[in-house]
Amino acid sequence: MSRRPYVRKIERNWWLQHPRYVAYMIRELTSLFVGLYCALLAIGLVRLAQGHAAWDGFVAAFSSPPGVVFQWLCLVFAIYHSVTWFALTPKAMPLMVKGEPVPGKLIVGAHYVAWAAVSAVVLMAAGV
Amino acid sequence: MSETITLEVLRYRPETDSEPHFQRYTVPYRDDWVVLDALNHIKDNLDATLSYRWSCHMAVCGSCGMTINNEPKLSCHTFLRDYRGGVIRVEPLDHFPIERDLVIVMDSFMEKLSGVKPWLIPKQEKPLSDGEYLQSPAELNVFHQYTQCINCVLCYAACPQVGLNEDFVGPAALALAHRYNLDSRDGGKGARADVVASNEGIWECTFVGACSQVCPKQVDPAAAIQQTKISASVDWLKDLLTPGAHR
Amino acid sequence: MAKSNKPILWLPFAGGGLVAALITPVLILITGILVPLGVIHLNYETIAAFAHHPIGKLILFGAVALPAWHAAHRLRMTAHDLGLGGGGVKAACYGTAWLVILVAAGALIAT
Amino acid sequence: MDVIEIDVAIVGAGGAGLRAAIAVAEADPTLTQALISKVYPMRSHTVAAEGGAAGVIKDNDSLDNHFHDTVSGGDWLCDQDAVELFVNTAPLELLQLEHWGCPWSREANGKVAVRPFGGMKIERTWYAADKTGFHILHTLFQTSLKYPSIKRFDEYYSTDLIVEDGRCTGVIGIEMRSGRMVAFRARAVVIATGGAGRIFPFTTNGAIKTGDGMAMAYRAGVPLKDMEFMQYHPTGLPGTGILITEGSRGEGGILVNKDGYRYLQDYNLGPPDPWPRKKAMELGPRDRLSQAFWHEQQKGRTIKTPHGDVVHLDIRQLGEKMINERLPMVRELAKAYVGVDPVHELIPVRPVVHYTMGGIHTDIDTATSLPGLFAAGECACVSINGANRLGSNSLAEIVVFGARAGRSAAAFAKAHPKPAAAAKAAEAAQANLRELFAREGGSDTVSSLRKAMNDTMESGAGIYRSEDTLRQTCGVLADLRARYRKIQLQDRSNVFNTDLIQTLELGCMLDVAEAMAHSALERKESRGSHQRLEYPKRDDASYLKHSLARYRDAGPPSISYLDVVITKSPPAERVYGGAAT
Repeated sequence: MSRRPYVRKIERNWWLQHPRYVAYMIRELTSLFVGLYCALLAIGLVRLAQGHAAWDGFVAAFSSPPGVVFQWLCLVFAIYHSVTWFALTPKAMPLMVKGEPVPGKLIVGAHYVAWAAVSAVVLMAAGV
Repeated sequence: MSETITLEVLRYRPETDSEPHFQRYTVPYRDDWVVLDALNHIKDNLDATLSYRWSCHMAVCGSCGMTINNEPKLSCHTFLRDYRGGVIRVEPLDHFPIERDLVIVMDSFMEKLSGVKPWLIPKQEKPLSDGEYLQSPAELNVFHQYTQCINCVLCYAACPQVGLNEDFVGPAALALAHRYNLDSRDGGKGARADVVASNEGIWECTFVGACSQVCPKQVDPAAAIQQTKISASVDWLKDLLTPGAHR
Repeated sequence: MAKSNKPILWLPFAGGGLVAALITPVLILITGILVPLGVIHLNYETIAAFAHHPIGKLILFGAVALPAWHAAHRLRMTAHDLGLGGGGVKAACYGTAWLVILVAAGALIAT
Repeated sequence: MDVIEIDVAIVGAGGAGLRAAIAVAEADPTLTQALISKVYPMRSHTVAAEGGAAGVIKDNDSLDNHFHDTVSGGDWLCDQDAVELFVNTAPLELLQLEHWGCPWSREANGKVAVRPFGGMKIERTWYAADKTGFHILHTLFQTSLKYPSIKRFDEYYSTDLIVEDGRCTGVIGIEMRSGRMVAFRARAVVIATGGAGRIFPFTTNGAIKTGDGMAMAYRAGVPLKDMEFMQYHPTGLPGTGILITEGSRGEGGILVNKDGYRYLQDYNLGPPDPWPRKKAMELGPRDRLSQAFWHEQQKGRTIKTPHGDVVHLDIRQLGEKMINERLPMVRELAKAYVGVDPVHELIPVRPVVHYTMGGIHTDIDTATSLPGLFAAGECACVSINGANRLGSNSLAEIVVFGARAGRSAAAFAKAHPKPAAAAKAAEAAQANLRELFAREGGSDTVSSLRKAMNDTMESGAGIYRSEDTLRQTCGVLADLRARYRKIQLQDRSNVFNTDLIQTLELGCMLDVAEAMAHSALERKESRGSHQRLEYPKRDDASYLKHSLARYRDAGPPSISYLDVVITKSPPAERVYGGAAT
């Protein structure tokens, strides 16, 4: 048999070989920061349960320069997560009205409106 | 001297080559030529031993998918004018074994395609004498986009999950299953779920979205897969709550 | 091929992704910028009162648990993308998520 | 050589071949089948058909109407028993496709929609936007997957029929991926390999349409019928030959010359208004429209471009919404390949070789003169198209006669014993291939011979032909065939050797081209798509007959004639334009 198909193995750094895979990897990496921030919140809840002094200590800790730097990093990735997540919503949840697809921009737009509303409510609740 | 353009084509002849290597060809530059025209020029005038697939030259038969400058494309729909002044690198599609030169082995795709039962499984059989199944334009619109797949497998070449797991059913096949699941005449979703909603089906997808970016027919397999994930999850929940009542 | 139970993992992942997208940035904005700058004060009484209320507990739990699960699931997938697979990675990702979730739940019950 | 024993072998997996395979499976699931194709089924050229498929389904229409349109469209060279069978069966077969999931375009009430088409008195063309062939092919292919008895042999190139004791008992092919030769020993064989448009230089046909099946049958002694009739489609894109569907005129598009004048009114197709109107102007039959172009060109009223003279197709009046809904591919193709957006601009078009009306001579049951061999689709000539096929009849033809071929082959297979070992035929085929591989010293290349063939067919056997041009073409073809016998392979490898395949295809095309040219030379009249400059009139007294070209190994084919079957429509004048409505 003269056939000898050549199999190319995918390389471990495949995600560096095209800009869209790099963008994908960054998107996936947002989860690391979302996760770390969740851990921070969980610690906060523990400190809250432990009483006034513990809570104040927690607030001081996350307001410290390292805490702030860490959270800035988290914020950048969290926003990237939001933007990419919203951008994909029309694909996952397309809407049909009267037999015509609702434009994707409208679905994405609705998510941005929701984002703004949720953020406003949280800010107000936090006392802004 | 008239203008030329250089193509770097990946060659692999299993009877003589131990591994693939690039070969350069210089062809005339024409504004309205596509990469396939350049390959045909090579085949007819420079090197008859170059092998590749093609037929319709109008982006509908799906034969001539290749990797062109790192991008999966139909070579009959990729114009030289977009690469003017540069070198065009032509390789076989990624994630498939190379049979020879630009020809890939398609067996796995053909198996995956038939695996998802891509045919109409009517909700209710009726004889031809009863005429057509009625389907409004709106009902047609729901799945029409997913009927446009030409099986060119560019999406398989673009999808890293296909590369990482050769058993992944993959974008085109899953989109086709979705096409039938959405058809108002069809009742076969449960039958297709065995493959579609298996671990090697939709759940291998991490929504990279590359499949949809390279799709020459705007089928958007990524969308089909995410929608199937949602609907499969709903079905799973229903099964959990009322076991045996569905399917 | 058997039908998969992946929805157990995927549904909270998808829900967590949406929650994280909607709420996590503003939370970080508060704790990472507004509080350190002194624009607002998160005083103990208000927060504790919120955490006492059953609805408050639910909201806080959702804001922590769902994104945590989302993160764990996605990290596991990313590890796979990078060629790191197997039970170890799976245990590390979901185990950490469970830890965060249980700690949050415990703290909220105790509050 | 490997031998595969099978009940029914089907060569070609386009619309007709797939439909035949399904018919065999439904006739008897215990019959084993080999569906053999040189490409994967979904690459077959059915995929490129755009406009639609004709079948009477609406209340304002009748089977008689479809019959008369078809017979007059074919300039009375159709066998009317075959046409009757065809128009009666077409609606059922199209409905069957609907039941298999074909995404036909719909009316608001959910029923299948129809559109007007050239030469048709009433709108009766079912369509799936402007990708009807694509949807039919994929529906058939996907449906075929559910029948376990359909065993596919994708990318097997068939070289020879096996004929023993006057019966066709199989086919020999090359597995392209390995170069291995395989003998399919079958009780019955169906050929469904499509047309031979690639014989001409400027064609809508894909690279695979090289008349392989026609040549295979022809060499096995089966006559090719009506080969002089080659359809030029009036609207191809210059340069590539990409088809712009007749549906674009069916929806209201118009053709204008360089002065913006709707020139068709000068050729017995007018008056131009009101428009759109059935069987008139731009909805005249394809032969007339392509001939009108030729005359405009002679008068210098076409537009010169680097890719030859063109006229303009104007669909702007349809508006963007309608174009996107009904003709999305036309827009996409025009934008990509000629840089024109038909929503705002005129599309340059010119006549382009499109369809082989002639083909393997079959009877109404698709049986050929060789027992055990059946043929359907464009490769066959069951004589429903006559001298000019009406647009949208061929997509209906492939399912009507594809299914019929499947059933005929299944019945034949059940009634006949397993064939004996085909050692002799296998040896001969293998020896031929070995000889080709071993050949040395040839100076011609596949591409140079192919180009010479293309050129001589266009210059000598194009829209208008004459004794002189045809004689010259016949001479050139004889020379090319002689040179072909000495051609040397440039690639002698086994794995996916496309040089080999192209060489074999060229051999097929040269044989079929010779049948075309000699059939055209002998027909001294003008009828439908066959226009002789020195015989401008139809001559029913001498030529209301099918031509039959028979292969002769050395020298040109012999041409004989066969009477046309007339049942209820005596030959009359073809009338289009004002007089037709």
